[in-house]
Order: sequence, then C-alpha cells, then structure tokens
Amino acid sequence: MDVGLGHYLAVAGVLFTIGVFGIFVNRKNVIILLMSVELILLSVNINLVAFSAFLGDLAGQVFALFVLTVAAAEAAVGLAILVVYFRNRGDISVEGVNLMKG
Amino acid sequence: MAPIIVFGPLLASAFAGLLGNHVGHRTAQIVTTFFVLLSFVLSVITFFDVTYGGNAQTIHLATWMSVGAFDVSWAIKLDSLSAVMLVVVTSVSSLVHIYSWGYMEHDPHRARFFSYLSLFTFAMLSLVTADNFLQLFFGWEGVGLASYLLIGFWYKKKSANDAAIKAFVTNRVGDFGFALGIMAIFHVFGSVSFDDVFAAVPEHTDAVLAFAGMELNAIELIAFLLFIGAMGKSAQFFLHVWLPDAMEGPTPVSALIHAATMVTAGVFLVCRAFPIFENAEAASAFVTVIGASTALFAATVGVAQNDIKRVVAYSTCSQLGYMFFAAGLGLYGAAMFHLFTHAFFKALLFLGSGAVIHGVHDEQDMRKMGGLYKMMPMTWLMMLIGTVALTGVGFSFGALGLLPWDLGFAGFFSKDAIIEGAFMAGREGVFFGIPAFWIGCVAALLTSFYSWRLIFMTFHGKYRGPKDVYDHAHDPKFAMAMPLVVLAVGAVLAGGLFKSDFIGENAGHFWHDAVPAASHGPAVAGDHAVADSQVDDHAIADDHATETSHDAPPSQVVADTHAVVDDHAEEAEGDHGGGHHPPTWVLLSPFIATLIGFAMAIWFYLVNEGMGARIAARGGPLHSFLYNKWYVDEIYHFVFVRGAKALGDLFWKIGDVKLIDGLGPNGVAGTTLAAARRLAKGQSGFLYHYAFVMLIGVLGFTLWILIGQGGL
Amino acid sequence: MFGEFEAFLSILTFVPALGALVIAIFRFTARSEDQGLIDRNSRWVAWLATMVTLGMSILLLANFDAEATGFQFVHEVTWLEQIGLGYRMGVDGLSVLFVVLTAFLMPLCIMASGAIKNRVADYMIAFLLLETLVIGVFCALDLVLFYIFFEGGLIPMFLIIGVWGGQNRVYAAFKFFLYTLLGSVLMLVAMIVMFLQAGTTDITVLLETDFARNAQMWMWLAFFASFAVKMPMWPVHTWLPDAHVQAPTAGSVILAGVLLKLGGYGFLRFSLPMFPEASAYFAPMVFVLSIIAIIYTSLVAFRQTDIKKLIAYSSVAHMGFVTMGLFAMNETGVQGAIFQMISHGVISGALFLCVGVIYDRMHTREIAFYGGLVHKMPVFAAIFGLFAMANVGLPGTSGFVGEIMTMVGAFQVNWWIATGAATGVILSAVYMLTVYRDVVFGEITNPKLETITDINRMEWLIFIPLIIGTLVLGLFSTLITDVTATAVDHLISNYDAALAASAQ
Amino acid sequence: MTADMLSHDLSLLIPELVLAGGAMTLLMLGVFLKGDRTETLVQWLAIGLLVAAGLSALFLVSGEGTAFNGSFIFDSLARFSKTAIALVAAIAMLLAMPYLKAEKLGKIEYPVLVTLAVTGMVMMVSANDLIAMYMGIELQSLALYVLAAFNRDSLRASEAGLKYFVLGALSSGLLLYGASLVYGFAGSTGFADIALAVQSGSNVGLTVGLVFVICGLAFKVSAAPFHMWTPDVYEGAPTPVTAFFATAPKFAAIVLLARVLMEPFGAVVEQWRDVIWIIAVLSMAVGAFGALTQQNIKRLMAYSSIGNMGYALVAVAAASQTGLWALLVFMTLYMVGVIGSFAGILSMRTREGMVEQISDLAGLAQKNPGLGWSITALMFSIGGLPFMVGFFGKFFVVYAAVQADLMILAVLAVLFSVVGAAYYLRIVKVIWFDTSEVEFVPSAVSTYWIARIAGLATVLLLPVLGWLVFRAYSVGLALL
Amino acid sequence: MLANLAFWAFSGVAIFSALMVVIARNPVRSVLFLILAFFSAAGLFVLLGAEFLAMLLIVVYVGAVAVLFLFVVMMLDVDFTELKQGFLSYLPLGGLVAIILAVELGMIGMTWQASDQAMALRDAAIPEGMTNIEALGLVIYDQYVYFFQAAGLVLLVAMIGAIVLTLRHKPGVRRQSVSAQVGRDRKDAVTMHDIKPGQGIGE
Repeated sequence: MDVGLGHYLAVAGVLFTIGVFGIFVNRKNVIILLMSVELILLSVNINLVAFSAFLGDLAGQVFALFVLTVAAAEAAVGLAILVVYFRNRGDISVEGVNLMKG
Repeated sequence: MAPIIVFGPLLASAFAGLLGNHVGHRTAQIVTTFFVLLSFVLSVITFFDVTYGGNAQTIHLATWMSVGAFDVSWAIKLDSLSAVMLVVVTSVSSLVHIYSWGYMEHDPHRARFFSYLSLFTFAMLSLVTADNFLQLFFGWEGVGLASYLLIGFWYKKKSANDAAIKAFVTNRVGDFGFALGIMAIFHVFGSVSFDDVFAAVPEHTDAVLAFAGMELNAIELIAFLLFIGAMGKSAQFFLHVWLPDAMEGPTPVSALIHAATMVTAGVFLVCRAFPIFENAEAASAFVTVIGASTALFAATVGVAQNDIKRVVAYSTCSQLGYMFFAAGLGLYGAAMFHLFTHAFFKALLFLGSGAVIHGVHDEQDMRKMGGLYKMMPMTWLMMLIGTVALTGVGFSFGALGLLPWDLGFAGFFSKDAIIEGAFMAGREGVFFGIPAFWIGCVAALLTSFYSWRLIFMTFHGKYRGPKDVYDHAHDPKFAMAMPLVVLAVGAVLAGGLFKSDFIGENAGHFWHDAVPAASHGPAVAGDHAVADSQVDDHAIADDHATETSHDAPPSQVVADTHAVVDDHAEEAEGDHGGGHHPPTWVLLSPFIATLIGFAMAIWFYLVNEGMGARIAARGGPLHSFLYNKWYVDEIYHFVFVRGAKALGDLFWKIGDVKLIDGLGPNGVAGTTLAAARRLAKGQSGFLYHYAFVMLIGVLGFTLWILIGQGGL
Repeated sequence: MFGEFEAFLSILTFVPALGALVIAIFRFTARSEDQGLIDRNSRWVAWLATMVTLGMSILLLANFDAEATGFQFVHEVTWLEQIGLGYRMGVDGLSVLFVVLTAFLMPLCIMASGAIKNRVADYMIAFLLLETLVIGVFCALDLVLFYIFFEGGLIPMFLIIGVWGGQNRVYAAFKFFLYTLLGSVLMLVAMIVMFLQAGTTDITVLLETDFARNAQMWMWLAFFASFAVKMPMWPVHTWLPDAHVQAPTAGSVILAGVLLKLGGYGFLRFSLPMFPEASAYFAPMVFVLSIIAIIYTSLVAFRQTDIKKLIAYSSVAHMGFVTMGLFAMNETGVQGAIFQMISHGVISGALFLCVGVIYDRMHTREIAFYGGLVHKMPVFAAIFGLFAMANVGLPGTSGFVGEIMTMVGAFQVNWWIATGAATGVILSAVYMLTVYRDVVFGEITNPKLETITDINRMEWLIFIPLIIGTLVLGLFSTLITDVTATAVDHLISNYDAALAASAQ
Repeated sequence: MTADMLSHDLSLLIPELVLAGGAMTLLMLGVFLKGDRTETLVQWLAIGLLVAAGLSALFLVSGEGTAFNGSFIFDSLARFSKTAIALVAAIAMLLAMPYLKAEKLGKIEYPVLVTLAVTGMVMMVSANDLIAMYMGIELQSLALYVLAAFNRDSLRASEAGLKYFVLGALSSGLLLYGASLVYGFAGSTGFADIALAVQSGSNVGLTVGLVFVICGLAFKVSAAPFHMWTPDVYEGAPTPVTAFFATAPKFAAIVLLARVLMEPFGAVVEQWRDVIWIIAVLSMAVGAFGALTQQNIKRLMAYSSIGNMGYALVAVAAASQTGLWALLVFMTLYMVGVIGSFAGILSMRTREGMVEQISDLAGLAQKNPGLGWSITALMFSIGGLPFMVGFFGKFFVVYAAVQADLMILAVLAVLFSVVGAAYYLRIVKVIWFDTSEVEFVPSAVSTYWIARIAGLATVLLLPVLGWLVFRAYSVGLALL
Repeated sequence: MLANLAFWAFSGVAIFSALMVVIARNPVRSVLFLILAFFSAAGLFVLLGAEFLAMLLIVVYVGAVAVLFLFVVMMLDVDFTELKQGFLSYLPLGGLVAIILAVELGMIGMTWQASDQAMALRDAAIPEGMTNIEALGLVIYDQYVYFFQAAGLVLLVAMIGAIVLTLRHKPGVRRQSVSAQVGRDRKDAVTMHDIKPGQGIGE
C-alpha cells in the first residue's frame, strides 16, 4: 500500500487527538498540558507540510514555519505563566487550579 | 319649573351635606325641607297640569351619552305616570322631612341625615321623570345609593352596615337584570328612549336573541330582565331579603324609602314599560307568579315577626306583591292605584311605628309592648287608621248596588280592584288569574291578621316591658304628629277620591296613554270585559298581543276594540254588559277574608292574650319556618355569601397563588434559578472540564456537519 | 393655532424629561450637604414641569380637531432613515385623551408624594421620566419609537416600586418588570416582521397596510402577549396586585391610572386596525378571558385583606370591561372602552390616593387594622365613599358610563358576554362596600386610630380635581366621546371593510 | 515586490505601523528613561498612540484594498473596526492608569503589551489570509495571556493567566487544525482563493476545517461552549485588564469571525449557519442563566459578555448586509456599555481596596447618585432595554435575524434577553434598593467621568445613532 | 518502498511517544518522549520533502523548546509521587471522545481531494530545481514578509511577557548598573578620612 496524503493526515489526526486527550485527561500536572499543546501544534504542522507536499505549494510550509515560531513563543509565555503560578501556589497540580469557579 | 322639582332637593342635599357642619343642623333642616316642600307644591301643580290639563311634555336638559345610536339624554318627562309619582314622592318626602325634625331631634348627624333624605328624593324624582331607560337606571341606582346611605346611617352599628350592604347588593342583583334588559332593548330597538322603544315594540314582537342554538323571544327576554330589576328594587320574592333588614335604618327612612317610594319603583318600571310587558306573555305571567308568591310569602312571614317595623316591612313586601300581580295581569292602572294609596297608609304605619318606637325609648320588639293606647292615644288612632286602610276596610256598596258609591278606606279600593281584576282575568282564561285571586284573598286574610296583631300587641293588652319606659311613653310632638295626621287623611280619602281617575271612568283622561287605562296585557288576552266599561273614545294603547297567537299581521290587529270585546264578552259571559262586574261573592271575598283575619287576631291577641307568645315559645316547625322567614336568608347566606367567599378563596389562593403564580412567574423564576445554579456548578473551575466541554463542542459540531452533509 | 408649530407635541412630551434633567444636574453636581435643599426644590421643579405639561396638553386638546380623521400635530424628524426608522409623533382621537389623562394625573402624583422623604430628587426624576415615556407611548407614530417608550417606562417604574415601595418591594418590582418585559419582547419580534413586510415602521403607513391572514394571526398573538400582560388580562394579571401593593401611593396611581392603559391603547392602535382578521378570529377568546377576569378577580378582590390589593384586583376586573368593549368592535363598545380607561384612570387613581391618605398616617394597609375612620375623618370617609361608589359603577359617576357602554357594545355581539360582565357589576358592589364598611364604618376598635387626623389641605387639593373629573365625566360623557367619535368611527369602518374584503 | 507596491501596501498598514512602531518606541523609552514619571508618561503615550492609530484608520488611510498579495485587506469593515478597537482600547488604557498606580502594577510593559495586543487585533480585522489571521490572533492572544497574569503576585491573576493560556492554546490548536484542513482542501491560504474554491464546490474537508476554525474563533469571542474560561479569567485578571478583555478583543474576534464566514465561506452559508445558530443560542442561554447566581460583578460581566456575544453571533448567523451592520452597531453600542460599566466598577473603591462583590454596590445610588444613575443606565443598556442605546443593538440584531428568516433564533434571542434582564436588574436593585454603611473613597477623576459619560451616552447617543448606523450600513453595503 | 517503511516507522514512533507524553508518570519522561515525537515528526517532514522545516523542528524545538520544558520541569520541584491518581476514572469517557475524534479526523483525511482549482490557486508553487531552503527563503522575505514581521512581533511579545512575568528584582541582590559605573566620578567614589593612628576606622 502506497503511503498517500491520507496517511499523513491520519497520523496528524491521531497526534492531534492525543494532544487534546492529554489536556482533558491529565489531572495532575500542568506542564503536561503545555506539552499536549505542543503535540497539537505538531500535528498541525504535519498536516500543513503534508498538504504542502501534495499540493506542491510552499505556502503550507511557510505556514508551518510560522506555526513553529509561534509555538516557541507560546511555550515561552506558557512556561512563564506556569512559573508565576507555581511561585504563588507552590504546586502545579491541575486539580489545584480551581480557585475561581461557579 | 320641572327642573326645580327635580334639582331642588339635589341642591338642598349638596348644601346640607357639604356645608351642614358649617351652617348648623337647623339651617340644613330648614333648607332641605324647604326645597322638598317646594318640590311638592310644584309637583302638585304639575300633577294637575299634566293629568287633567293633558300637558304631558318632555324637557331635554343635556346629553348624557352619545355614541352612535346610543344616545341618552338627561331629560324630564312629565306625563300622568310620572306626575302621579311626583306627587307621591314629594308629598311623602316632605312629610318625612318634617317628621324627621322631631324624630331625629337628638341625633348629632342630623344635617347628614337630611342631606341623604334630599338626595334620595332627588334620585327618586329623576327616576320617575326619566325619559329613557338609562336615566331611569340612574335614578334607580341613585335611590339604591341613598337607601344604602340611609340604612347605614347609624354607621356604628355593624348590623346597620350589613343591612345597608345587603340592600345595595341585593338591589344590584336586580339591577344586573335591569341593566341587561336595557342592553337588550338597545340591541333590539337601537334606542333606549321610552318613546322610541315603545313605538317600536309592535315591529319587533318576533325579534329573537340567539345564543348557542337557543332562540329566545327578545321582547319576552327584555320584559323578564326588566322585571328582575323590579324584583330587586321592590323586594319581590327571591330578592326580598334586604327589605326587612333595611329596618336597621331610622324609621323615617323606612317610611320614605321602604314603604312609599323606592320600593314602588319596580311597580313604576313595569307600568312605565307596559308596552313591552303587554307583548310579553310569559314574562307577564312570571310577574304575576312572583307577585302573588310574594304577597303570600311576605304575609305569612309577617304573621310571625315580633319587631314592629319588620311586621310593617313584610306587609310592604306583601302589598308590593299585590301590585305586581296586578301589573302582571295587565291591570297597570290598578297597580298604580294601589301604589298610590299604599304610599299613604304604609308611610303612616311606618311613621306611626316610629312614633311608638320613639315613645318607648327605641324599643322595637312588640313582645315588650302592650296597652300603649292609653299613653299615646293619638298614635294609636293614627295606627288604627293606617291598619284599616291597609287591611282594606270598606264595602262595595256601589258595586253591589246598595249605594251610589263604595265606601272604604284607601286600601279597600285599590286592593279590591286588584283582587277582583285577578278574578276577572282568570275568568277570561288567563292561567294565573284564578290562583292569583285566591292568593290575594288568603294574603288579605293574613294581612288583616298580622296588622291587627300589631295593633293588639302594641296598644292593647298588658304592657310587657320595663315599667319606667311605660310611664314615660308619650305621643309625639307636633313635628312628628303633623305628618301622621296628613297621611292619615290621605289613607282615609285617597282611595275614594282617586278611584275613578286611576281605574275608573276617568282613567283615559287621567292617564293620557301613560299606562293603559284598563287591563289589556297579554295576561288578560281576550279579557275585555273589565275594560269594556272604561274604554271610551280614546285610542288606548293597543293590545296587539291579543292576536299574536294567531300570527296576525300587525295591521289586522287594530281591529275595532268594541267588536272584539263584545264577541269575547258574549262568549265568556253569555251576558252582554254584565261582564264588567264580577260576581258578588268575588266582590265580597276580600272583605270576608279581612274579617276572618281580624277575628283571628282578636281571638289570639285580645281574647286569649299571650296565646301568640305561647305558640311562639313552643316553637313548632311552622312557627319556626315562618319566624325564620322561610329560611331564605340562611339559604342565601350559605349559597351566595359562603359560596362567594369560598370561590374567592379558591381563585385567590389556589388559582392565583398556586396555579398562576406557582406555574407562571414564580415557577419560571424557580426553574430558571435552578438551571442557573446547575450551570454555575458546571462551571467547576477545573481546566480539564473546560477543555472537555470545548472538545465536546467541537466534536458535536463536526458530527453535526458530517451527518448533516452526508459526509459519513 | 399650533398647526404650524410642528414640534409642539415633542416639546410637550419632553418637558418632563427636561425637568428631570434639571433636577439631575443639580443632584449630581451638588455636594452631599446640599442634597436636602435639592430634595426640597426638586418637588417644585417636578410640579412645575408636570403643570407645564398639563397646560400644554390642555392647549393640545383645545386645538385638537375632533372632526378630522388621521393624525394631528404630527412632528417628523429623520432618524435612522437608511433603514426606515424615523422619529414621528402625532395624536389622533384615540390617543389625545390619554395624553391629557397622563398630564392630568402627574401633578397630582407629585403633590401626593409628600410622604416620600428620602431621595426625593431621584424620585422626582423617575416620575418625570416616566411621564415623558408614557406620553411618548401615546404620541409615537413609529413602531420602534412606540416600543422604546412602551418598554422604557418599565425602568422608572421599577425604581419607583423598588426604592420607595413597601416591605416586599423587590419581589414586586422584579415581577412587574420581568413579567411585562416578557410579554413585550414577543411584540418586538412581531414589530420587526411588520417592519420587514411593510418596509417602514411608520404607523400611519402600517395602518394602511394589509397583512396576510396567516401573518396577522402570529403578529396578533405576539402583540397580544404584550398588551394582555400590560392590561392586565387574566391569567397574566398576577403581577399587578403585587406591584400595586408595594408601590408608593403615587406609583400606584400612575400604574393604575396610566400604565394599565398602555395595553388597551395598544389594542386600539395596533391589534384592531392592523390585524382585523386576526382580531375577529381571536375575539371570542378575548371575550372569555375578559369575563373570567371580571368575575374571577372580583371574587378574589372580595377576599383580600389588604386594601391596595383589593383595589388592584378590582382594576383587573375593570380592565376586563375594556378588553370586552374593545373587541366588541362596535361604536358603543370601543368608545365605552376608551371611556372606561379614562374613567378608570381617574377613579382608581383616586382610590389609591385614598389608601395613600390612611397609609401615610398609619403605615399599614391591612383592612383589619382600620375601622370606624368616619368618626375621625368624616371628609375622608365622604371622598373615599364617593370613589368607592364610582368604582362600583354607580350611575352619575364616570365608572358607570364606561361599564354600561362596554356592556352595551358587547351585548350587540353576544349577550352572554354582557351577562357575564354584568355579574361583575354585582360583585364589585360586594367587595367595595365590604371594604368600605370595614375601613370606614363601625366603631373605632383600634386605639391607634384615635389620633388619626382628617385630610389636610394638600390632600384636598389633590382630590378636588379627581372628584370633579369623576362626576363631570359621569354626567356628561360626551366630553370624552365627542373627541374619540371620529377616530373610532374611522377605526370601525376600516375594520369592517377589511373583514368584508377578506370574506370575499 | 517593488517599492511602489511596498509603499502602497504600507499605506494601508498605517495603523499597524503606528502601533507596532509605537510599541517598540515605548518599550525603549520605558527601559531607558528613569524616574517616577516614566510609567505615567508611557501610559499617556500609549493612549496617544492608540488614539492616533484609531484616527489614522479612520482618516489617514485613504485607499481601500489589499496588500501583500492579498493577505492583508483594508476595507470599510476594517476601517470601522480598527477605529473602534483602538479607541476603546485607549479608554481601557485610561481606565487602567489609576488602578495600576494604586495597585503598584505600573510597569511600563503594561502599555506596551496593550499596544501590541491592539496591533494583533487590528491585524485580525484586516486578515485576508489564514496565516495573517493566525498571526494576528496569536499576537493578540499572547499579549492578553500575559496581561491576564500581569498581577503576578496574585494567585488569582496567575490562575486566570494559566487557564486562559492553556485553553487559549487549545483553541489555537483547533483553529490551526481547521486552518490546515481548509488550506489543504482549498489549496490556498488566501481568503479570496478559498472563496473561489468554496464556490466551485465545497467538500467535507473544507466544512470540517471551517467548523474547527469557527470553534477556535468562538473561543476568542467567548461563545458557548467555548466560553468556560471567561468567568474565571475575568474574575482573576486585574479589573482594567478585564475591561480590556471585554471590549477590544471581542470586537476584533467577532469581526474576524464574520469576515471568515462571509468572505471565503459566504457561498456555503447553509453549511455553517447551523453551527453559528447553535453557538449563538448556547451563548445566550449560558449568558442569561449563568449570570443569575453570580456574586462577583466581574464574573457577572463575564457571563453578560458571553450572552451578548451570543447576540452578536445571531447577527453573524443572519449572514447578510443587515447582519453585518447590525453586528457592528451592536458591538459598538455594547462596548460603550461595557467600558462604562467597568469604569463604574473601577470607580468604586473602599478603604480595603477594590470592590468586586455585587453586594458592595449596595446603596450606591444614595452615596454617589451620579455613579448610581450611570451604572443603572449602563446596565439597562447592556441588557438591551429601551430607551438606552443598547436596545438598538439588540433590535438590529433581531431585525437581521428575522430578515434572514431565522424566526426561532429571533424569538429565542428576545426570550433570553428577558432572562438576562433579570440579572441586570439585580445589579440595579442592589444599587438602588439595598443600603450599606460602607463608605467609598473617591476614585480617580478620569475613571469616574468615563463612567458618567458612558452612562449619559447610553441615552444621549440616541439622536446621533443615525450616524453610527449610517457608517455601519455603508460597511455592510460595501462588503457584500 | 523504503519510504513507506520509513513513514510507518516514523509515524508509529511519533504516535507512541505522543501517547507516552500524555500518560507518562514522570514529567521528565514526558519531556523526553516529546523530544522523541519531534524527532519522528522531523523524519516525516523529510519524507515529505520539507528538509528545512525538519531541521528547524529539531533545532528550535528539541534544542530550545523541549529543553526549556525540561528546565522548567526540573526547576519546579514538584512532588510527583501522587500524580496520575484518578487518571483511570476519567479514561473511559475521555478515551471514547478521543477515539471518536481520531476516527473523524482520520476519515476526513481519507476523503481528501483538493478543490478543483486548488492547483491554480497555489500562492507559491514549489519551484523546480531549487532546494527547499532556497525556495522558502525566496518567499519568506518577499511574499510573506508581512507574516515574517508579525512573527517578530509575536516573539517580542513572548519576550516581554516572559520577562515581565518572571523577572524579579530581589532586594539584596546586587546588580550591575553600567551607567552608574561609568558615570562615577571621584567625588562619589573617594572620601578622605584623616585617621588617627591607633584608633582604627570604627564608626
């Protein structure tokens, strides 16, 4: 069986799902959430690059490039916020992020 | 002139009511009395002008309502009918005003009292001078209001207040019918003015009011509804309950309102609307039945009452019954005549009772009286005159050919005319005629009995109350005595003097079509015998109803009255010319009934003094039944008062609070808040829940799209 | 005289708002220690503003041509013209009297607010705004403008009930607001539909527009939802007793006197002329609801222990006559309904003022608390008695004219309806006389009442115009009906024509 | 790319350039200037910058058209939105100043971040390409994440930042995933090209991609069911930040959403209308019900915001010219209400600190009548009750819905507005009916006046509403 | 064939390691699995002909981001022993949702067909005979310069954000002040004391 675009998309879809799954199944550690976000972005990149390849269009790769850039920035900001949160709370369990509700 | 008659009392009332406290009671009394007297004088002038002068007229004053065809004026209609009423009203009212000078001498609220009296007079006058149904209704309710105010005059007494409300509300029940009647009139005739309506009655005898497949004859319905109004005002059976209670008011009020004027408004209405009733056979029969029942019922109850005023009140009720069955049988003249005479003697009786009450320190219970004739002979005499007038003492000398004229007190002429008229009607085939005759006789017996019972219990025998009261019992002063005397004169003479005008040979000239000079109602269809002698060249209000059963076109109806009359008379009597005289035994029967009643009263209350009390004490079922007024009040209380309260509570506490509010605003608010709380709980604060919800959203939408678009 | 002066009506409408603005400016800029002074003066400003409005409304009436059909004193300003909205004001025979009624009651309300001691300036602002909005409702000739005024009135009334009301005022204010709002929003949707179908919100144009029968049904129902609540009709009346009981006296007066009329006016202005077929179709339902309202609420009123609640329920019953008369859709019925609304405005206003008189003195509205007031307050007893009787519908008072005309009108349609309504006439006597007996008559049993004083001069001044109004209207009803006659004729002939056209 | 082209392109980008360049300048100034007044200076400069950007969008950009190969567009919609966004951001910045000073948060980064966030927003409303859209969103979002957690010593603020970040990143992921699908199935990232592709025949990939994009954007406008972050973040973030959150980003996001839906996907309205329909109804419901039980006024504003975005989405669902201008009018009037309300909230300060509980407002009408009346008017305006201008926003929205035959949606919208009215009334009730002994300390003059002016504006805007409607109307005409 | 094999290998590893990122008990392991996932993805990129991106992924992600994660994980000294409790209770529902999602996405992927004009609509067709990096370089600074600048702003924001959130001027920490150092003059630095012998310089 020849590997086609569909395969790549499927892989991306599975990765995306895992990332999403990570966000709502994880109960204990906020860092995992950030990593899950990275997984999601990774899946998107696979998508984009795959499309780019199969369309013969560079735009997808350019898009992916910027996604990568933004992902790095997001990681920086996310971790910064996480650090701030940790400083205030001394704990990064997901279940603890529950001060405000209702 | 006419406006002064009507509005003079109103001005006086306003003056006394608004300024009474500033100008003093005496001024208020003087002003009100003056204006009422003025009205009286002018009324008398008007009376002669209208009745004998034939100057009937309608004075248009202003427009009350004008909406398309619904055009209602303020007007003063002067015709014989209203002229009679004017005289009755203003005369009795004047006398009551004067009487009240004495009676209310010590009351701190005299000015208010006189204001009410004058207000009542005004309302009554505007009632009788109305030229349309709505203005009549205005006066109708106006007298209701005045009656309410006067019954509740002593507002400290709860019983007085309750009686006042009872009177007003019961009247309202009647007015309910009356108002509907007016609406029906407007619906059918497109007008509420008497002239228009009465002129149009013949054209609408076939009109029907339909609802849900039922078709009712409009004229019958209108007559029926109007009579409901009359029942309320005139305290006829079913709606009579307020009248005895109304005796809570000061006695002059009872005399004015509950004997002479207001309660007769119902009779007035029926007479006024006679063209309608003439064409409403069933409704007229209903009038007869109710009138007769009331005559009997009230008389039976009157037998067992102990309150002096209540006895008179039931008597009034009973007499009104007479008037109604007369009217129902088409004897409008007789009804009006009885109304006229009744005003005098009943006012006399009430005022006399007032004098008694006044004399014995506001004691009303006859069981605590007795032998008073020694202490108050003048009052005794007056009451005696009233009683003989009421019981109809007199003898048909004329009718029996013994003398050129009959001799008797006022009641004799009018009542006998009714009873005889009933018999004649029955003779002529009116269904309720003969029963009405018999009931009339029985009622006359009872009337005689309770009237004499009153006299005997009050004035004769041993005194049964506190000694010092007896010692201070006294005849009234001039202010109270004078009206008694005047009324007594009326009670003696009114019948004889006016018989020929009201029901006799002058009736045609007298009434000028205001009421049919003789009985021509559908209830006496075919009975022209009575009318025969009275019919003269005047085209009296015609009786088309005669022919209604034959489906004759209206044009045919205007047949030669004489011819028809003669035919019928021959068929019925086989004795042409003798038809207008009832058999002798009929003429005598009321007299005999009265005698029997008198004898019974002597037996029970003079010969065997205390026997009545013993019967009462034994409390047999019949006595209880009568004493408790056939338990009508109790039934009404249970059905209507308790019923209304229960329904009100049901609607309020179950309907409004539980159902409407509970399911409506409060229920919705509760559900909303519950939903809000649930939603707030869903906002758990946990990241993964939030993410999960987002994911569900995405997933849901994706599925929606995929399924919706057939992508899967 | 004012025909050329276009903005007259707008000025009339916004004079009270101007008064409110004046008070507001001082209120918001003054230092807190001066607030007392501002409170005192705000009464005068408010009174002046309402009196000016009254004067202008009388001028309006005087210059109103009762013979002419169509709208008069029309004032148009372009506004949002791209989408067909405009600022359009004008009055016709159906509305002009309501303007006068509002202007007439408002000064009395201001005068009757002597018992308001706290936040007087705010109170006056709310009242003046309310007046502008209510008058605006009657003058608006644009659908959206109408809605703005119609709903906007809720806000000041909400504050009036909520801030200056009684114990349970919050519940009452919320119920009042949300209940009526819920009714109205559906109307808004229907208005938009009309807007889209007719392409404009100009009422004069909409009156000429024929809507499809099916659309009429839905729009009628939506409008009905709003007006029925506002009237209020059974079974959406339950907000009214609560609102009345809790509102301050003047608030009750305005609520009963004017705000309830908005529903009736709405029927007149929209439901009947614009959706004739639907109106005819739904008329039986309205009749049934009216009769239920009359009988049901009268019986409920009979059982009340709170005077204000009793009068409030009685208002519901009396409004039943209005809806009955309106949907009879004949001259007598419609004219009677208008008359009944005007008359009820005066009478119920006066009754609430009566309750206010004793409430101000004793701070309770429990019937059981009172009794024997006539000994201490004979003048009050007389006045209260007069208005009680007017409420009962005694001929000679304005209450009677409205009732009889609506019943006569209804009788033409179906005499069972009139029969049902007439039952209410009996019941009104029952509850009104009972409460009058319990409050005014009898011995004084409550020692607290020994010190109660009769009405003072200010209260006299308030009552006199109302007494005159009740009697004069009761005796010379043509004062009202002549003004409305032409407009009502026009309304009915159009209605009949529309029905005839649709029947073909 | 020639110089001519560049200068043309750049001329369309003036607001962006002003903001971006300004932000960097501010940063430099802030870093290198010393002294106590630096913070204030930078804040004022930022305000000036925002106003300048807004005005430049309104007046300075003469032409309309696309730039950078069609990835950037400046049209009347962009002009309108940019002006509104920048101006409202300026007011939000003005509101923030006294607060920052009082809470000792006055770092120069705050105005810089605000300016950069606004840069992102103005890029969003001009996005005509998936990548441009994404970059704009991220620029805005990242700045907002930081701003949410700006009060870094507060646990609440940092929790708010964390939640916002995690969920925001997730939403970005959704959006991106959708964008990638759209790109893959359409063959291009440019909106104009996508439109062509969609017109020539839509397919499941495109639609699902669109759904994902919608979901991502729905998060930004805090529409249900992607709203969950809103109450927590609003509550936790510093109040002026919340005020900022509630206004400018919402405007940008909803305009972007409208553009995405109507331009590239305008041809397949039926496919996405259901989704928007459901989101709108859910938002209105959540907004109406969620707010009922709230005690914290910021949380309440959050729910209010969710609900109101539901109305905005109703206008979007109409997918018509009317819908578009109704959306713009609605958003503009809504922002007047929101910014005024936050000014009111920020005006209330007791000795203990800022007031956040609704119950703290008790008796405000008596203690501070001007503010009391203003907040009352603002609440009614946001609630969409006549005779406040807010009513017109909702009116036009419902109008658009009815016009588009979305009858059920229209009825639901008005019904939810009744439920919503209940909680606005609750605030009014607390202000007017309740009493409290707590004394407020005088607040900053600017804040107080913003509240008052906004309060007045809810009524006084009525006469000039025509102008606003006219502007929005022409946008609608030009765009579709 | 080899390419297919490589695809399966890379994608298998990527998926496995992604799963491990999520479910690993120790966050450090998670980070390491994340790196592995990135590597695998980079492999996929290479297969697709996007060499530059593959390189970038490794340089930027593995080199910077992942290390940053690792750094933070280490820095935030969290007690990991009780982590992952309660994981299972949420697994069924979560798993179900995840599976549905994955199936959906996979199916969409399978249905791919570029729109009719997709080829015509391409913004930047991959030029022939040019390396991937060269091709990208040509468009990024020209056609996509707007995005490039925007990306710069994004990074700037990230920088500012990270600094403003985490930078702390702790009291007592001595910091270099260049301008102060440079701007010193003798007056500030030197004071003359006349010290008497034997007394020291005690205060």
